[in-house]
Amino acid sequence: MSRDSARRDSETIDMSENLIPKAGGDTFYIDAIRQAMREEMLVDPRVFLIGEDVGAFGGAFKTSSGLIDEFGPGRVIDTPISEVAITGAACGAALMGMRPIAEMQFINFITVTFDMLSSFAATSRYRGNGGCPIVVRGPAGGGVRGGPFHSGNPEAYFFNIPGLKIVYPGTAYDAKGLLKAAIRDEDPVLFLEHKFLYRRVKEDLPADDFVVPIGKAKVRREGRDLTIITYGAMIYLAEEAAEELAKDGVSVEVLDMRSILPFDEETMLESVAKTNRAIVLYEAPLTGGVGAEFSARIAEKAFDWLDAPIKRVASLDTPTPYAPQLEDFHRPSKAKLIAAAKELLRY
Amino acid sequence: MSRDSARRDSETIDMSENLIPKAGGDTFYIDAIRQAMREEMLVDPRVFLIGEDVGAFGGAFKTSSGLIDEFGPGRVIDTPISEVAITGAACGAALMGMRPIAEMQFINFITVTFDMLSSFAATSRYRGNGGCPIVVRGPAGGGVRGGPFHSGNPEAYFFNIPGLKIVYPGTAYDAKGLLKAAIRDEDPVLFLEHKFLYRRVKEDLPADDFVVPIGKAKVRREGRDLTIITYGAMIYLAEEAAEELAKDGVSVEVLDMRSILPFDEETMLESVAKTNRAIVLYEAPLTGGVGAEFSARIAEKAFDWLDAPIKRVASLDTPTPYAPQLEDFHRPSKAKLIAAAKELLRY
Amino acid sequence: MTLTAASIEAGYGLSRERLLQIEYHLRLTRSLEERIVSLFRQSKVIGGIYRSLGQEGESVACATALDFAQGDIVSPLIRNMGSLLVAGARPVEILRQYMAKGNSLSRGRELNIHIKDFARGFMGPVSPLGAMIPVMAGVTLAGRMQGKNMVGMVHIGDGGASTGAFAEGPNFATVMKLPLVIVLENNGYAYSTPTVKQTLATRLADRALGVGATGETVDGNDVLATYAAAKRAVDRARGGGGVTLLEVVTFRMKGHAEHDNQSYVPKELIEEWKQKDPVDRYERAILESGVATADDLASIQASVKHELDEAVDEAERSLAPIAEDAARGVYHGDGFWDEPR
Amino acid sequence: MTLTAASIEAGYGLSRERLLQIEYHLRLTRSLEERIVSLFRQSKVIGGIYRSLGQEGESVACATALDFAQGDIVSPLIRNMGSLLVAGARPVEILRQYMAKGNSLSRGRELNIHIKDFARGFMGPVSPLGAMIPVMAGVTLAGRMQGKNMVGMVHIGDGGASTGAFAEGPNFATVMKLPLVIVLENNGYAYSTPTVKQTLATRLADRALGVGATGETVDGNDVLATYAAAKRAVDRARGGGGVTLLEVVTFRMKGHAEHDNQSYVPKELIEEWKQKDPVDRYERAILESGVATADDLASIQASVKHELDEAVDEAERSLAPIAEDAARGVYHGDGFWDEPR
Ligand SMILES: Cc1ncc(C[n+]2csc(CCOP(=O)(O)OP(=O)(O)O)c2C)c(N)n1
Ligand SMILES: Cc1ncc(C[n+]2csc(CCOP(=O)(O)OP(=O)(O)O)c2C)c(N)n1
Ligand SMILES: [Mg+2]
Ligand SMILES: [Mg+2]
Repeated sequence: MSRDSARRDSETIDMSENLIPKAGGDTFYIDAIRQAMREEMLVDPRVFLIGEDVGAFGGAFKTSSGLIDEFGPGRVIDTPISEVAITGAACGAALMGMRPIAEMQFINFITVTFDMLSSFAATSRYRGNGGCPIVVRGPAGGGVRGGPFHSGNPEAYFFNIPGLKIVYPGTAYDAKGLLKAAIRDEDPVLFLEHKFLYRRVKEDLPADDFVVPIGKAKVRREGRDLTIITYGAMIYLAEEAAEELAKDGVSVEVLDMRSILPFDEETMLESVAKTNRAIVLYEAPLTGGVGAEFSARIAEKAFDWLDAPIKRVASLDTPTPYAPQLEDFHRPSKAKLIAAAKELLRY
Repeated sequence: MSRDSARRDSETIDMSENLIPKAGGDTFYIDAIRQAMREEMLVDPRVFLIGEDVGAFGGAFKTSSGLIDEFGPGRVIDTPISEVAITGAACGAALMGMRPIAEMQFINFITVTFDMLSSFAATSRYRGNGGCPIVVRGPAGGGVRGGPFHSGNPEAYFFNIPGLKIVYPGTAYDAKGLLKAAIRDEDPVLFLEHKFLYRRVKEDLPADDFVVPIGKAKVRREGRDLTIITYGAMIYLAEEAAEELAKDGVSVEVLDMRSILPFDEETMLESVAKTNRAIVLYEAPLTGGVGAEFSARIAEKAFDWLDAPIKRVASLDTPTPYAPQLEDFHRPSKAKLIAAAKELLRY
Repeated sequence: MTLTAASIEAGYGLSRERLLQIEYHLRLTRSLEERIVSLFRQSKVIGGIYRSLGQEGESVACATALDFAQGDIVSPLIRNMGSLLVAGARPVEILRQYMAKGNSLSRGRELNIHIKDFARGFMGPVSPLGAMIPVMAGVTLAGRMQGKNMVGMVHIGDGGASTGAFAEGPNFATVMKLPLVIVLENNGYAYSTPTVKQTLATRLADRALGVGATGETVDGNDVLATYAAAKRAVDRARGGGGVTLLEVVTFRMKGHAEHDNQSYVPKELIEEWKQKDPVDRYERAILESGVATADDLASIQASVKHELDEAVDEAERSLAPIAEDAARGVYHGDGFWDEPR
Repeated sequence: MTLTAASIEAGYGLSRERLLQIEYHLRLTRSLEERIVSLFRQSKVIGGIYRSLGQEGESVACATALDFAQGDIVSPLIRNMGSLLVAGARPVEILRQYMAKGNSLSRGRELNIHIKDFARGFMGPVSPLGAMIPVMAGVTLAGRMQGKNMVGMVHIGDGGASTGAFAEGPNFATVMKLPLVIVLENNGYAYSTPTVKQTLATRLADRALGVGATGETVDGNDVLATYAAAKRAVDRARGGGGVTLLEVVTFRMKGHAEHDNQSYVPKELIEEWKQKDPVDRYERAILESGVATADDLASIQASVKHELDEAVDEAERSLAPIAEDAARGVYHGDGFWDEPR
């Protein structure tokens, strides 16, 4: 996936760029990730980065650009193409007290090391083998014409595996704050970064150290009539829809979950208790997506507050197709979201 | 896991044996699986079995016992310990028109080949690479004191991967009928067999060829007040609870989903429309289990029929612990199920 | 030793006609890629381009050693466009893939050379490196079960050879004595990673030893030598001699993909390998041996140009996929793949 | 050549004391397993038993080559109980695991030798075979980063060596020049699968070649030879010489697990290997060389018996875990692992 071609295709994506903060902001999402790694490596000698081409090349997306100059090849470690070994070595090092960050060149290839993460990393503490504080991060998400193997949203694959944590930030601030929290966390964290956002969202970040706690959602927009519960790049789609619905006098609350495992049930339920209507929006295919769990929790714990069914808007139940026309149809769209909202509001 | 020890521990399991049909029945669940393989191999020369120790040894659980004598080592193929190669080779053979059955010695080790199944098998047809009709089967499920790595219920890991099918039978009849359907299916099917049931459930099976269609649920017990939606070994727990609740005059419907992907949304919604109350019961950990999807579908599509929240009863969000005391506490129990039912009925 | 047409025929079993065929495939590969680059610059290609410049020789030579009429199947990697062309994929089919057209073999769902047609004898890869080795083991296993006399050939890079999926394949295929040829392309780099940082092995073919397969290393930029080694491996496979791991030593003359200027590759190395260009070397060989004249080469290039002009036209005229089709063809039974496109 | 205490000291660098220590660990391993079998028959053991009968020699010899005081860490497989005992795991700790007691190191959550204590230098495996090779690569990587002079040792079977996880490990560790010793136990079988059906490689140590590591094969039932080979590998690792793949040739004298009567193993093979029993051979060696007397051996056995009597008592007296604890200790922060048990 060349960055240029990703950029070129951006116009066709149903996620209007105007909602994305640009003016004034000076830190791109991707740079926020690099900053988080750099700052943590500066203050904590236990932190290191390991992965394919992360060293002198700075990573396929240049996420770790420059880090090797500052920290040397001993802490920014290029590896063979061996995802099992990369994550396995990260686990071993973590048990020894280090704080490894393992990069997947594309997050899709995390499937190669599914066993290491599910059998070893996730169970380590529970089995008495000690905490295994690794971070596994890599570019996720579609909308970049990456086709079936470079557009993945694998969060649901790992969602039924107790012992792991999963975060999926949608803003530069959250990317930095959650990555710092992940690196400092005592447990294994999958950090999904949305490649579409890498160089498309930016904002001013505080100069001081900050973290975004894992497990805390964020109300991005307050509303009274309906809550859209989402995360990752979909927050922009939700805001866009909210904006449009506002023109019709509909007040939509947009909740960015940010953390998926654990997730902020409380804030989610509170929001639904207020708006009485919920749409769960996510970029992965519908069936078996993590949004199903959000919906199930609401159906169990906020039932009394519900004035309408809980809707979900997600991608089609297919692999991610390559052609722009197909991918756009495959993905959640503003139109689908607004249609779902209107249906609920009529209810 | 020795068979003996599994048997020995059965008393401590919260799944009373008396509900399991014994008298009269002459085909154990495990034998139903062998029969399905044998019969399909007899009528279809494209069908073959491949896996570790499946040949002369007949498999770790003796599921394929005798097959090599009948079909020879050319169709009952022992392999090195290479799950990626086993499933990958199955995929390649399937593309060539064969109908491979790949055995995982324990279903847990399917995690090793997660990439082959998610990236290759699941996407093959959609990508224009041709249908990939493999069956991947292996012993799943807990209650046998298998500990963290021999008790897995991995269905949710694969549930957000369009292109795969997943079935999880709870009876000898369904095991045979679904396995035959899986072998004849034009798409890749994960066939999860519950090792606790292998030699514990048996029934009389029709002498004639039959299949259980993938995607069709079965109402195991009719009821009016509440539906328990479940699958796999949990059907017995559901029936046991239903039996007990019946003593209090509560009429519980027990729905065995049998197929997980695709699943029988229609029958599920119909049942809920009738009973107006639903509990989703499954053996995997709660968060991110496939039951979340069932719940989400009901919350979206049967909302009007619901008189109470949708409850879920599942295992704790932990790996499967080894000690009987711990495993029993970890698993769904009749007590938890009845408590959930009573809560809903009071609603 | 000076080559002559007769000595080549005797030594390699390649007739003049087949030698010119090789030349045609070399030129077709190189030129088709150049066309793709120019379409990319015009924003007509979706996604990235992964060049095989300087490696066309091994792709073409290895695939030429197969006998597609016997049902042989090759599974190329991204830099083996040449194998596909030898197997009979048409340039327009590859162009439609790159341009994500609705009538491409994958109907716009897949990238570049991720295409399959067993009738012609090829299957493109999935992206996760290494996966195709087990898959091709299964293809050859099925072939044997079906009584076919086919051979499988599968490509992997110096980088991809570090994956576990790769590693399981050769052992599995070897112990089952499958008719499989694994071509391990050592082209010096895996993305930015030089082979010396990929492995300390000095000869990648030595991995064969550890699984009991046959290992051989050949100069992948020497088309005739590569053909000969591949032919030995194919014959061995077809004769029941099992798996060969054939290391072809070559060099990736471009960056990993179009956007990568390969700043991490020493200039001298590029210069050095430019001198070893497989197409140049091959052309010199067939000219000097009297197999072909300068006119022959010019006429091959002219016909390649003509063919590609037409292919580009045809590809450009092809329509984009229909959006709604994205929902179809995941499972059997909705008729999607039976409909013409 | 007849061995003498002095020749052993000179040749192997093993003092009489350490030689008797080896004998003690051999007997402790064998006897502890026998106790576990008898507890199993009394239904006091949960789950299966995986015997190392006939393989105790290599476990004990290899672990003895480590220097736990320097921070060395061994990662045994299921049939390497001996390694654990050498590293300092106490028999009662292993018994509590087998009996799923609440005060076992895993607090009843894990099986048999799946226990870890880096302070003493051991980490049991996870069940998926091969996984521990990459993990131990990471352990040694961290050791080097932390400026430790430690060595890692990890065990894998002839069967487990066919996994992709295994394969990635040696290449990765070798190219990073990590101080890792990989002990590949070729014990003839993987469950019911004989090594000849696992791989066509005639010497498993040859896998080292393909990744640039050092490979060596040794008679795993010759305790002194195995010790010497392991010591060379450990010294090489500590000296910066990188990874060794040490193939120890031995034989699994029992079935895969207790319920498996290994009917698939030719009787003669078992008879043949019985003659090569590592404990017998070792005891003959230390008796004949004058290192030990029959009385020494008897007294070692007596003290092993005594130790195990007490360990079994202690394990039997240990309580089962508290059911509610099943919910705890998945993540950091709930205090579970800080509470005493
Ligand atoms: C399992 C896996 N990990 C990472 C990648 C990302 N990736 C794509 S190509 C590539 C480099 C491949 O190098 P090599 O195998 O030497 O082939 P070459 O590009 O030199 O032809 C990488 C790392 C991948 N496709 N699959
Ligand atoms: C990835 C994986 N596949 C399958 C198994 C099931 N299994 C457990 S032990 C075993 C045989 C192991 O043989 P080997 O590695 O030779 O060790 P040995 O039992 O001889 O000590 C198998 C197949 C497993 N644990 N992990
Ligand atoms: Mg390369
Ligand atoms: Mg073995």
